[in-house]
Amino acid sequence: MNLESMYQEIILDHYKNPHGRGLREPFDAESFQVNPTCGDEVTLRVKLNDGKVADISYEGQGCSISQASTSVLTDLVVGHTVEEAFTTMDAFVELMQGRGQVEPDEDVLEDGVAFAGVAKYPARVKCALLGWMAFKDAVSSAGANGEAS
Amino acid sequence: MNLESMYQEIILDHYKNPHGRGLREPFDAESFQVNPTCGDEVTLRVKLNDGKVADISYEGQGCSISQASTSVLTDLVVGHTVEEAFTTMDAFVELMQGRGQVEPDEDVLEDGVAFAGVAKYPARVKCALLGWMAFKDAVSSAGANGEAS
Amino acid sequence: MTTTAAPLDVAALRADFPILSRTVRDGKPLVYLDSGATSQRPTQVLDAERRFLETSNAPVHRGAYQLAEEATDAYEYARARTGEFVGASPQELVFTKNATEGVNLVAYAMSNAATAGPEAERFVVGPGDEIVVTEMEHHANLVPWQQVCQRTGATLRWLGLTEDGRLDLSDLDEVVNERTKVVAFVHQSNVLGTVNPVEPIVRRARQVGALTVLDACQSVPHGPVDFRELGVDFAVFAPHKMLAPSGIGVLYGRRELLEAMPPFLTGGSMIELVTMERTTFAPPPQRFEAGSPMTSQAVGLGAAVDYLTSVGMDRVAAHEHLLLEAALPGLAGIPGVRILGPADTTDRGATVAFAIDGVHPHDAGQVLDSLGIAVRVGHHCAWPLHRACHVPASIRASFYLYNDLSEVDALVDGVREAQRFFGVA
Amino acid sequence: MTTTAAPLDVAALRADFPILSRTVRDGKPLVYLDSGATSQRPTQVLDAERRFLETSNAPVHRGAYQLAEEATDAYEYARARTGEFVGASPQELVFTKNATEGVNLVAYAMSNAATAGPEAERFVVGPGDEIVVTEMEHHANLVPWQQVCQRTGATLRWLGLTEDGRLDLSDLDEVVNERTKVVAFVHQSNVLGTVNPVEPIVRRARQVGALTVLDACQSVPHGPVDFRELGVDFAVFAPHKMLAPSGIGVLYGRRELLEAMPPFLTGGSMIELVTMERTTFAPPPQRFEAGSPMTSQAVGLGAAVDYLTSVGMDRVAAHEHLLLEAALPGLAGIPGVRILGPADTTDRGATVAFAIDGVHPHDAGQVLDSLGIAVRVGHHCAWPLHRACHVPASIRASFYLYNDLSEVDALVDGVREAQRFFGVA
Ligand SMILES: Cc1ncc(COP(=O)(O)O)c(C=O)c1O
Ligand SMILES: Cc1ncc(COP(=O)(O)O)c(C=O)c1O
Repeated sequence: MNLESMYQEIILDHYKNPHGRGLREPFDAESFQVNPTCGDEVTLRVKLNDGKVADISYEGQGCSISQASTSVLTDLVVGHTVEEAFTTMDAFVELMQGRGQVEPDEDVLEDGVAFAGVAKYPARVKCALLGWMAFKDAVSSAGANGEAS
Repeated sequence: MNLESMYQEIILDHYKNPHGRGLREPFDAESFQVNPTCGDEVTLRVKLNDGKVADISYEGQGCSISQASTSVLTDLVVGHTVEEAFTTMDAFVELMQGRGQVEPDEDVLEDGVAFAGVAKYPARVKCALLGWMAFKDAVSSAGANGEAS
Repeated sequence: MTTTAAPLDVAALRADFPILSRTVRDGKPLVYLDSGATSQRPTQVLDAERRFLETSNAPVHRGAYQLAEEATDAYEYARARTGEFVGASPQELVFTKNATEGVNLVAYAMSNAATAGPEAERFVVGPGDEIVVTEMEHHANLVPWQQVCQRTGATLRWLGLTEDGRLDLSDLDEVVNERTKVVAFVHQSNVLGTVNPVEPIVRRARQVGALTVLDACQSVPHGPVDFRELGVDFAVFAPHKMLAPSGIGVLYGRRELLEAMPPFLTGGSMIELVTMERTTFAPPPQRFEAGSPMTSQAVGLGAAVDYLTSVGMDRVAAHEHLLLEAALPGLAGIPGVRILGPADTTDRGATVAFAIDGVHPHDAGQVLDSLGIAVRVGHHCAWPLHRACHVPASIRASFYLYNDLSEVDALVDGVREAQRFFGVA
Repeated sequence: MTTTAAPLDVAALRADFPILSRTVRDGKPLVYLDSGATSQRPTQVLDAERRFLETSNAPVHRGAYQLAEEATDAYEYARARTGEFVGASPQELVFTKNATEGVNLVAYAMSNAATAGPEAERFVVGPGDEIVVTEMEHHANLVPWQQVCQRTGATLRWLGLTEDGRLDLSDLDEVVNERTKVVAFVHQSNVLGTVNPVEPIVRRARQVGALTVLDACQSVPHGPVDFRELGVDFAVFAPHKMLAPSGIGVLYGRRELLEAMPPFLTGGSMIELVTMERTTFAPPPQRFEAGSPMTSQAVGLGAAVDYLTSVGMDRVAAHEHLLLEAALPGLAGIPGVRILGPADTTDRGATVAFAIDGVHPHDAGQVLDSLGIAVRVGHHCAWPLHRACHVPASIRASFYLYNDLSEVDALVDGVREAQRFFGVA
């Protein structure tokens, strides 16, 4: 097994220097997600503005994969419309659940393509998706909250 | 398999012409026993007198083995002291649970020795003991009832 | 009943079942007619389980190393395959230890619902509510409902039988009414062979907002069954009756119901968050699979599904129908033999229970056993049904894909021999 | 701890376990250190189960023909052998699907007792009553008790941990008091390795009339255990952790308790008399074994007991102690590694959980996996325990009779490699 195929430099960089970390105000909705097998958790807030993701802030504890993928998430969705963000999310989820059979599109996923190697390890897929599930959940609550802006 | 080793003539005779069958008065205690796997059942009454088994009467439905063994039971215990009856019962139970390895004592068990072949068929042992369990239970209730005489 | 499917090559198929070539009772070839109780397993199933244990055995859904990945994949593949087999998505199938646990799971979820919070409210039953079963249920689909009633104060009611051993639906609209919370009924009777009409019962249950629970233990092994198409809310079946290992059962539940249902067994692997004070639970099916699962048994189930699929369930059903068409008249034609259940072969599986005048079932079974023929004697876990048929017990022959017509003949001859031995013929 | 027993010939013994000779991740020899989750099975166990299925498979306690006799004998032989192994009579052992079901069985019997008639009264719990567990329980011996409390209004209390990972018994007399109905506690922690003193807890529980439930999942596989001698009222253990098949668990209950206890799962094979209106129940252990049992799995368990007995549980314990005496200082000696649980090897099993500063357990596990080393990462179904140890998760290596010292070395080297890979050493 090639450890480096999972732990690409990009992942380790995001792990060591996560983007957008910390919980910030204002926010429209917050989601707490946990991985029940290992106890990893993330609390993630979204601030929407005019149909766009204005800010994402988060706090949590977890392995390099979950931390790095949440960091990549912020790069990929902040500043984009919710619709665009969800398209990106779908692509990322598809990549992660593809068992290493899905060819990632770098134009869509940017640094997210580094997670292609993780997809070969089904037990780690949940780690990679933890932050994304929180994002999805928070956006849907924000929608329900009437997208206060 | 030798069917005749289980269904000895003596057993078939008792089955066709059971001794002491029918429920009679007076009695000190009655026991209802059932074999949960096949639904066979027996209702058995004992009348004790002066430490002796004065009468046994019974009614029930069941296979040849359970019917015949209850018939043999009445022959073996009526007229004997409760203590003697329990000694006989112990010998019969030992024979039945002996998997065909116990040599029956004809002096003690009389017609009961015919059940030696049944002991080789564990699923039928419960049939052979059904009436005896009712007897044991009824005598113990009769004891509890203060052996009204 | 499809009768156009190519007939089974039973001789070839029997070679897959090592136990069928053994002899019993001083050299008599085994005639195994008790598949209704448990089926035999083909080499393909035994091999699949062993291969798993020799190469990929590991904790499922808990480990992150290679073996654990393989084990988890094998377990979930089995769930997915089994789902396809019965028309269910994987999330709708819960692995239990047997079908009995499946019924209990639903029954307990209902009595637990009272203290399980608002989401579970639709499952609450109590005084004034009614639970409906039928008089032909296996104890597994009767006693758990009696117990729910005992725990909650609800009332048990039931549909009775017609003279010819079918469900009496004449009072369906009365028995299943606005007070009814659950209708639990058997798809194919394990004694009478009767195949019950699912559609009118489901329709009536829906009208009154009652949940339906189908006991499919005797239908899934013997022909094509699609739970989604049948429209039931829950169903259970027993893998060990369909060539798969013992120690595993399957509960089907419609997704939205499983999602709202409170847990039953609790412990590891079914949780979301645990503190000393409080626990929240995982989504289904994990919520209902507490503790270490029956891993290799699931793998064996997957292999059994593959085996049956490659034979073809249409052909299995057609073959069994052929056996039934020989067994029913064969037995009914013997003077003194009384068949329990429908006298004709429509909507009827290849399970034939009967009584012999003057020969107790236990004694008849003993004679058959001495001839190498394994049948079940007793009440077959359906005591109320026997009471309704006015017999204390019966003899039951249940056929499966590996039985052939010569075994039907052996049975019929054996019954005559029992009559002869006990002097009633 | 007997250290005089002749040492195990591990190399010879490993030959009995086919899976141990496989490789993983591009040819790395498998180093299996997750036996605390599930053990591997020797050929002797696989063969016993297969032999049974190829010759004697049939319904247990239901059939009267030869196969059924053989199957019933095999099943009950396994119960008797298992009973001897843990100091129990056969009637005191109930086969469940896993240890988790065993705990649930007792827990549900208690919440069912309220509606189960006068015999069951001693099991009733309600508001004002207390149930005591410990902070080091596996979820299997925690969540079911939380649920009893939720169902009945009783209160859950617990014994805490000392700084060095042992049970804090300083407030035993306060926590276990006149209101206590049950004290449920683990014999050996599946995370810390701590072996808890049973005697003082049982003594205190008896003083106040509380029932004791021992989680022996991590003790029975690893050394001699005698339930009668320990004096507990109930105990559970998990055959799949002791070389036996998955899909079977064991509950021990003192005879007079099982006899008075109401049933849990209901259905076939556990009844005495059934009518549509009412059911009475069989004596134990049958009362608690509803439905078709895990027949071949019980046979496999019997074979596992035979295997372990022939090795000798004293020798198993001594061997594992040897591994512990290498693993504990080996890991503790690595800078940045923190051991959870006792730092010394007294009253401690060969399970070592640890955390590595700066390397998340999942990541460490991945590095170990890449080296062929299978360990468990996460909270190991003991989340509150991890919280009490102030770590979200840990890495756990659990050893068994087939592990050797070279595997301890591989683990220690692997941990250093993980530190190197993540740049913390
Ligand atoms: C201490 C302890 N208790 C309970 C269990 C649960 O056992 P099972 O998963 O077999 O039900 C385990 C293992 O998972 C354990 O280690
Ligand atoms: C109709 C029916 N329902 C339920 C069951 C119970 O299945 P199991 O014993 O596998 O739980 C059986 C078989 O025993 C059955 O035939």
